[in-house]
Amino acid sequence: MTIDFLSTGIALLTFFGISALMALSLNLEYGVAGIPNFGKALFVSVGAYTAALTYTYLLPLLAGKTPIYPCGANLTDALQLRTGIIREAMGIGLLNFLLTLVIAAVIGGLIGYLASYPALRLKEEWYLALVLLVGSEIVRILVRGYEPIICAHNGISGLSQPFVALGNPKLASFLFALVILALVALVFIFSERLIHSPYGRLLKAMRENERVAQSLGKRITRTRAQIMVIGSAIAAVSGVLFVVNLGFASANDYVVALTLDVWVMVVIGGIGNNRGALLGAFIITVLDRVTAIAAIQLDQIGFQLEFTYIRFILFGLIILLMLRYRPQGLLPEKPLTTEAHSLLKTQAQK
Amino acid sequence: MNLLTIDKLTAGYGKLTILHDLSLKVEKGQYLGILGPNGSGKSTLVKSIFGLTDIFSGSIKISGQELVGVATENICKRGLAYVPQRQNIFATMTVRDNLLLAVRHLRRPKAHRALQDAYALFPILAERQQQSAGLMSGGERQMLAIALAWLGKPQIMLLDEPSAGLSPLFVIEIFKLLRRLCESGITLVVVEQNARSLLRWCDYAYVLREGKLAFEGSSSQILADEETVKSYLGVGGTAFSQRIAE
Amino acid sequence: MSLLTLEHVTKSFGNLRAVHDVSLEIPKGKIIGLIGPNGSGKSTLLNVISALNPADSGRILFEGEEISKRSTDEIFGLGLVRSFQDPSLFFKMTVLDNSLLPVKQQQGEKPWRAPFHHLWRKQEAAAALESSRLLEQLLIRKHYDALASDLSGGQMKLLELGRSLMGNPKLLLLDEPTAGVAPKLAYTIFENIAQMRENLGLTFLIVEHRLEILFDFVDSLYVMHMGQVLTEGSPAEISANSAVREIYFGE
Amino acid sequence: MPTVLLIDSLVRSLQVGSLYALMALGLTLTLAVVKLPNFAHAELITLGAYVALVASFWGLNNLLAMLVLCFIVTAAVAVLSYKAVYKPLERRKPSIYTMILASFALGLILRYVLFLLVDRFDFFDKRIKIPLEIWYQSKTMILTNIFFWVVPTSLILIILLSLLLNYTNLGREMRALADNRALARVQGVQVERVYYFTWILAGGLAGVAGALWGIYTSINPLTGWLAILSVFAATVLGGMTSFVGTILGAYVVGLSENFVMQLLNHYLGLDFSFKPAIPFIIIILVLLFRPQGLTGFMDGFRTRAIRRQTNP
Repeated sequence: MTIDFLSTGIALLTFFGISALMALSLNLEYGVAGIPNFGKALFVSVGAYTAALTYTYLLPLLAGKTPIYPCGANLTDALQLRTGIIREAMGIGLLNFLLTLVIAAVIGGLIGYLASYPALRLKEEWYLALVLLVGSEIVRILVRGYEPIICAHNGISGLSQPFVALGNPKLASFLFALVILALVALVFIFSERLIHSPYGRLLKAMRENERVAQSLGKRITRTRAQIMVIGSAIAAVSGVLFVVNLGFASANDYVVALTLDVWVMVVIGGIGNNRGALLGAFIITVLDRVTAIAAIQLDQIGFQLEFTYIRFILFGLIILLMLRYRPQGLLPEKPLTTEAHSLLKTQAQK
Repeated sequence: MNLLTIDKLTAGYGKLTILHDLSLKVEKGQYLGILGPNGSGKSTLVKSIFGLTDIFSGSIKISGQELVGVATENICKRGLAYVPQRQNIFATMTVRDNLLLAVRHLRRPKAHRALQDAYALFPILAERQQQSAGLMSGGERQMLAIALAWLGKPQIMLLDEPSAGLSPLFVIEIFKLLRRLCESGITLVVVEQNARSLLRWCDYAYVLREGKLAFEGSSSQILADEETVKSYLGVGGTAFSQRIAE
Repeated sequence: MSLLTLEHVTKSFGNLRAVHDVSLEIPKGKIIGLIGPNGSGKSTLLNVISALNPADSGRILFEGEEISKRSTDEIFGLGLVRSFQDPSLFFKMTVLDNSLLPVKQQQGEKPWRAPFHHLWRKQEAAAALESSRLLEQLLIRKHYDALASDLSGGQMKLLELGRSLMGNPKLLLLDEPTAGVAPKLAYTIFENIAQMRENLGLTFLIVEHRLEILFDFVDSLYVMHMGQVLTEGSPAEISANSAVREIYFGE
Repeated sequence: MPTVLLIDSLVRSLQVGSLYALMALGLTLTLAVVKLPNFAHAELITLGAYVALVASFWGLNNLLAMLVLCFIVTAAVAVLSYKAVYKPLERRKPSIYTMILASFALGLILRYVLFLLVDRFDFFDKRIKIPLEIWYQSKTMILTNIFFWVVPTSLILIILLSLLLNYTNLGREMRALADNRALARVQGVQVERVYYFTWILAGGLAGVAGALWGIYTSINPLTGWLAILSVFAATVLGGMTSFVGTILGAYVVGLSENFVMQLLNHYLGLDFSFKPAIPFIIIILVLLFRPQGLTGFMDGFRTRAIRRQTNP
């Protein structure tokens, strides 16, 4: 009954970082711009599938080898090719990883742009929520049935993170966690700056009243598309990290439950507040880890109660209680501030 | 005898106060007009009676019983009926279903008789029974809306601009119909912008301006008084009012 | 010279002809009133001009250029700004943010520039100063940091007027700028409008029910009835017109 | 294509379509009357199936009694969920997303409580214990007693509900609320009371549908969740608020998932694993290109018919 606190801590940070990216992206889309993205799992999965493809084709090319079709009879060969290169050549692994992040962000952004099209046509807003929800399920079913991306329902394994080449698992996971946290910091600063700018003002105006924003000269369609591109790119990056941390891509990881997890984070933390999104991601990750560890521990002492079930029940209760007693979240949204606000403030003080 | 008494009513929507300290009364059997220019608070007044606005202070009493605070859905039980200006019918239901909804509290034979009475009073509805109410013309819709209110057997009916958007012929028909309803013993409160055509039919009228009572009097009094006409339009001592008085 | 010209503009909703064959001209530098009973199509006409409900047929010319096919945001860009009858502020945003939103060509409104302060800082500061001056004139400067929802009804209307001006307009279409405002403040609002015409050479088309104030400020009026323009003329002519009296008082 | 497959898929379309209709009618009721897209409807379906299952394991083998029991239990849970979850939330006048999220959360709770119980008592992927009898057999088709339970029961319930909606005061009140809430209140419709009846009907129908589902296929705690988006597809096809449209929509979804899928498989070689995508594609296409659903067509027919009557 021992718990490895170091590994647990690192795992916690890793999961927190990945969740935080998802929460930040949803917070930009829904919290700030008012777009109800109930298809988050889709945009996350884009990153995962991109990673599967780059690990299959780009990685061998970078290492000067011929890529192998990853499924069917070639399964083991392809797996060995991937893991071999990553173990031996850290430089190539890192390069591939970075390129994957970039490519995923681009593809994610592209798909976000496409997904903003329904938003124009749907008059009632919750229809958009339904379309995005259903869209993410369609993609999951298609990927699960179509072999070339992740070998259909078999999935693809061996998508290791680049630092495993160091040979020290703990160090590797620590470094990986650092990379993730650095990305979180980057995205956090980016979205904070985005909110506290005229662009943030535009997004919040769009959230509140599109018609009026339009008659004040704002191109709502373009703005919606922009924010969907940004949000989806971030989500795709989180998807790469998610799948690389797991080492395994399976379409069944990107279900509605994942979308809901991200919504819980934003709702708990505070809709429209980036710090809230981080806090929400942290709370949910801790809860998640604690219930997971507790499940294992309790199982060892012969206490059989499925903790995954308890986890979902807990999440459901948390959402309901938050919506009822603190709908603004733990850290409520604050008004945005730009140069203009400080200027008028100093003017007023004179 | 006063059927409806409104005492020092201040009401509006959210932060907006539209009626200021308004008091008026409606006597039993009266055909009362509420006149005033756009934005003077006429519609707000009838909506307030039906609990569809925010009431900040004051009281509304029917036969001595307080109405403020009573939920909208319970007000018709007190003998009041309301015909809103727009969206005053159930457009996706057939005409017959609209009417049946209004008589749902009655037992079957009585309901049937009430329906026949309605068809006698509003013959056009008999023809359109099976039609979806939303597909009727403006005048027919207005007839149905009035029939819906009338079928509740109210003591007092409140109508919000029943003539709005109707052709002149239909306007006359509606006012004639209302006169007949009044003669059958129903007290009527009609909000109108079209002052002269209403004043020809009603007994007494209140003129509102900017949420306050500007003038009251019998219809002949109001029609005869140029000052009132001025105040009706809301023109105070400006050039316009002088010109209009000439 | 005519700034805005409407030629035979028609707009229907299903069977309802909300605006029917309307032609009118708004000369530059004038304050024009648009009056008529409820439901006569005044607000719809403003929606048609600002392309929120594009016209079914007819031509709309602004500074001689056809704008009937333009989108709402493009029309704003040309200098044609409208306000709404119900307060249409962004209630969960501050007064200052409301006033800054319409500023044109904001560099900081592009997502690839927004994260870098130095790219838009100067422009923002200039806009802030202009807003500050305008809010001062409209007597709501001290509330700059309050949420728009915390203003009183009259202050909301003032802010809406101020917000329209921040878009650097040539022509303002105002839909009941004094609805729900106390009489004294209503007069102030119109005085502000007259002043802006004097100082900035702006043109106004104003839908208003408070005729007693409107008549003191407008150069001429259009009267609408059942979707059509019934007549036009100076306040004196309109008040003498028997047809106008008819639709307002009944025959 | 072999006739056996053809007929089999048609029979299944009819079966599934009827059940979808029952489920979707409840969903449309809450959507139209209460204005709530209730994703937790899925769990009411599952719950109904499990109530029937447990009852059958305890020796209850009268199907009618079983269905009544299911109706009562799920209706009670639906009413309770309105009282405990949705109603308190509604007082704050929340955004529609808040309500959607709440319904997801409630569904999550119900689903995993079921998971816990099912796990504990080992009720995974079980079928309701009803003796199977073959009532009709030919070379191409076998119809069992189950078919004769599922389809006629659903049809009877659909007809009963239509009668209720069209010819009773309660039904008219529901439609009035769906049409114009303010006017309905002015007309004295007791909103709360009608809401409760709506929840009873929606919940009860979901439960019965779940139970019927469970007699011809094995069930698990995800049964309702896996069906709910197909059910939404039926509602969307019906234009979200039309009851006739919803029934038609349900059969269209049932046909596309079975009959059309069979055709696609046979002629284009499309794998059956793509089947779950069909209702989703329907939802997206309808919402994007015909948000009024099938209703427009029907209104068109009715209007024309009435015109013919009135202006000969």
